[in-house]
This record gives sequence, C-alpha cells and structure tokens, in this order.
Amino acid sequence: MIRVLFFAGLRDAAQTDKMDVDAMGITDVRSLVAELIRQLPQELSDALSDETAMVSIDHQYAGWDAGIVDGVEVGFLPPVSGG
Amino acid sequence: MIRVLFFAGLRDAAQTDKMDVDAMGITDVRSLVAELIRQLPQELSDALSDETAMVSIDHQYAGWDAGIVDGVEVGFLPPVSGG
Amino acid sequence: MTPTYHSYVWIGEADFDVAHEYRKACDVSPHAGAVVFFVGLVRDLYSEQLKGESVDYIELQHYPQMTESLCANIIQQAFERHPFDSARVLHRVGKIHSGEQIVMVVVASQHRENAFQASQFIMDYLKTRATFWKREVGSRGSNWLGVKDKDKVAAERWKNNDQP
Amino acid sequence: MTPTYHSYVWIGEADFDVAHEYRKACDVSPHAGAVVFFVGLVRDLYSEQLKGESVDYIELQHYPQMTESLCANIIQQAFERHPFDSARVLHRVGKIHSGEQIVMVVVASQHRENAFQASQFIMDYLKTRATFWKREVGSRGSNWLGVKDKDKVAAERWKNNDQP
Repeated sequence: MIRVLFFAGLRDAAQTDKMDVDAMGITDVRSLVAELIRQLPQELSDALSDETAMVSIDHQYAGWDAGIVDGVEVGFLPPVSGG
Repeated sequence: MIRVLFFAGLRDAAQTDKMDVDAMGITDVRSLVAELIRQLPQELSDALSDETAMVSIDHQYAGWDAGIVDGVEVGFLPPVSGG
Repeated sequence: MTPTYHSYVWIGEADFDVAHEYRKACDVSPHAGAVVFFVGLVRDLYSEQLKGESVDYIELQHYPQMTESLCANIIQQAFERHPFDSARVLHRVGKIHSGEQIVMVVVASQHRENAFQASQFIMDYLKTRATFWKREVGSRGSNWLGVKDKDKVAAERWKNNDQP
Repeated sequence: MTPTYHSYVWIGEADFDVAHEYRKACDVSPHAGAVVFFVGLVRDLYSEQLKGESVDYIELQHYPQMTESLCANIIQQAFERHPFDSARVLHRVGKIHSGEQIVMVVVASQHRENAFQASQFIMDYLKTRATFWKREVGSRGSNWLGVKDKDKVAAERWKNNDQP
C-alpha cells in the first residue's frame, strides 16, 4: 500500500485528506498520479496535471520523477504559505 | 559661565564630573581646553591633548573647531561603548 | 556528534507566551549576550480574492512530522551559516484571528549579528520551505494563499551571499 | 507634522520587563504584523586589560538629556530608512552583573523586513553614536571600554547601502 496525503487546496480538490493506494503497477510519482486521477474527482486531475505541486516521499521533498516503492507515504503539497 | 561636563575616563582624569568656567577669553573648543588644562590635573591634559575625545555643545555633537559662547554646556566625550 | 546548539520546535493550536519563550531561551543559553525574537501576528486583512471583503480569520494547516523535521533542518542550516547558542521556533496552526500571534522565532547568540542573521534566515526559510498552508476565511468563502513573491526573493538572497 | 510612528526611549537603573515591552509595542501598533525585539545581556566576562581576571560587574555611565535626544534621533533615522509603526529603546545604566539585561530594542511594523532592518540599524547606531560608556570592574581595578572595531564596521554599513 502507498499512503497518499493531500494538503490545502489539493485536499479540497481530492475531497479527502488521505487515501491508501495499491502499490501494484506504481513505480514513480507520475504513475501514482495517474492512478489517483482515475479514482478521485476531476478537480484533482486539474489541480495535479500542471505539476506545480511539490511532492514529498516519507517526509522528504522529492521530484516528480522520483521512484516510489510499496509502503511509502507520499504527500502532494501546494505552494506553502506559513509564517 | 560655561558649564563643562566630563564622562568616563575623562571624568576620572579631571577628578570631577563638571565645572563652570568663566567665559572671558574663550571663543572656541580649543581655547576652552587650554583653560581647563590650566585649572585641572596633568592627567586631563594628557587625555585631551590628542583630540580623540568627541565634543558636544548643548547636547549636540560638535567639532574641535566649533565656536563657544557664554552660557553653553560643553561635554567632553570619550569613545562611546553602550549597548 | 554532540550538538553544539539548543534547538526547540513546537507546532500546535495553542497560543504561545513570549515571556516564557524568552526565559527558556536565556535558560538554555546562559552565555548568550544577544537575544533576537521575531513574532508574526495576523494583521487586519482585506482579501483581494474574496472581493475586498474583510477576512474573519485565517486558518493554518500543516503536514505533521514533515513540518517539525523541516523546521529542525532550517535551524540547522541557520546554525551552519550564523552559529548561535540556541534557537526556538513556535508556529500555530488552526484558526487564528486578527491581532493574534502566529509564529515566533527566538535566537540567542554571543554577539548580536549572528542572532539577527540567523533569525532572519529562519523566518525566510519558514515562509518558503516549511509545510504550512494558510487560508483566509470570510463570509463569502475562503482562499488558500500561495507563497508571496517577496518571500521567495527574501529566501533567494541567502543562496549566493552569506547575509541578505 | 503629525508623527507617523510611535517612539519610546527609556534610560535608567531599573531592570526592564521584556513581556511588558512586547505588550506595549503591540498596544501602540495594533496593525503591525511583525515585531522584532533585541535584548543585549552581560556575558561572562574575562578582561584582557584586567590581566585575564573575571569581571565582577560592568558599570554604565551616560550623558542625561543628550543620550535621550540621540536615541530619539536614531529612531527617526531608522524610520526614514525602514518605516515602522513603533520603536522602543530601553537602556540601563549603573552597575549590571553577568547575565543581566542591558539594552532592549523593539520594532513593530507591517512586514518583517522593516522590523528586522530597523532594529539592526538602531542597535548599530546605539553602539557607536549614543553617549553611553561602559567599564568592566574587577577586584584589580576597572577599565573603560571603547567602541569595538566590529561595531564601527557594523554602523558604517548603513552609510552606503540601504541594508547591511
């Protein structure tokens, strides 16, 4: 299983804060996103397709090219605005 | 009368924190210093003669060339070290 | 390797107490000659996105664990550039109203220059790197804010120079 | 001309309270989004002039009236470079022991950049312009300190650039 977390506007678009995705056939961030778009609302597809979101794997920033293995936690992170 | 104030090391050298000097014959900072040296300990002469002290006239920084008139307050200020 | 500075990161909904944090900073860094604090507060807000209406409150979300880890890393980076005795970062999440405190950074060091530089560095990186998201909430809806351009510029300054 | 910022200068022997000054800064500048404080403390001191012996305390002298006027002027100069909502300067005189507070600067502004810059400017100018004198007192005697070269350099930075 891959644990996926959404934040801020992406959470609103996904209509959920987290979901578990079967790791079968998922090798990298882009194949994970393809699977998410299949399962989640159209609005998420629009929000993710431009690849402006940051990605984290197990709490570390990662690129959209990063590989993904079973058991990791992947975050989709819109531009941050703390402080 | 000219009110003269000494601070820090100059106060120690003068052995006083303030004195009043007759304004007669005093036209600028250097003529005031000549008068002070006449009246005060040798140590003050040593401390003032290199002109490294800052001078104030009525609470404003002034140069060693500044003119002095009767009634002003003159401060002799070693390099500052606050904060 | 023995840590050479004290570091503290707190993220939560409760408000924080500036006086308490100052005392803690002094306690853990008894040889410091300089303490710099920064406190960020919610200003009176009028949102362009919400059609000029006033904002009732802001709401902050974060990524638990990742945020704490990023904050500790930002403190470490600040220390490598401008060594200090201790640094504290406190950041609130949840609903925060106008005039309330959002964030506090405290850096204690031997000399003032490093405390000023390190606290600025930490704030610039918090704004642009740490996984916090802020939205304005008004009666007409809400609006997630992105990182401001000037905050990006502020963070970029540190890339090429040792100080901003 | 109506003043466009709040300014407060206090010089005295009593200790000051950081929490109180923070509350006052917030009270007089309700629209500020950023508050920067600096506190300077007496560090553990070992004097070279006093032959390496430890210093019992430091003693600060100042020029009453002139100092207050210079501090107000330094705040004004800081405002002209980096506008803010309020600035407070508190500086103790008399005997101050190791670990005690000497000086505090608080600047509240809309955005953090000006609060950081203005508080640094005020500290740099306080160190090099304001009529305070500090001496170290130990059992073997006392030693008046001059302005440090690095403080001169810090103050010089502001002459040619808008920020250090």
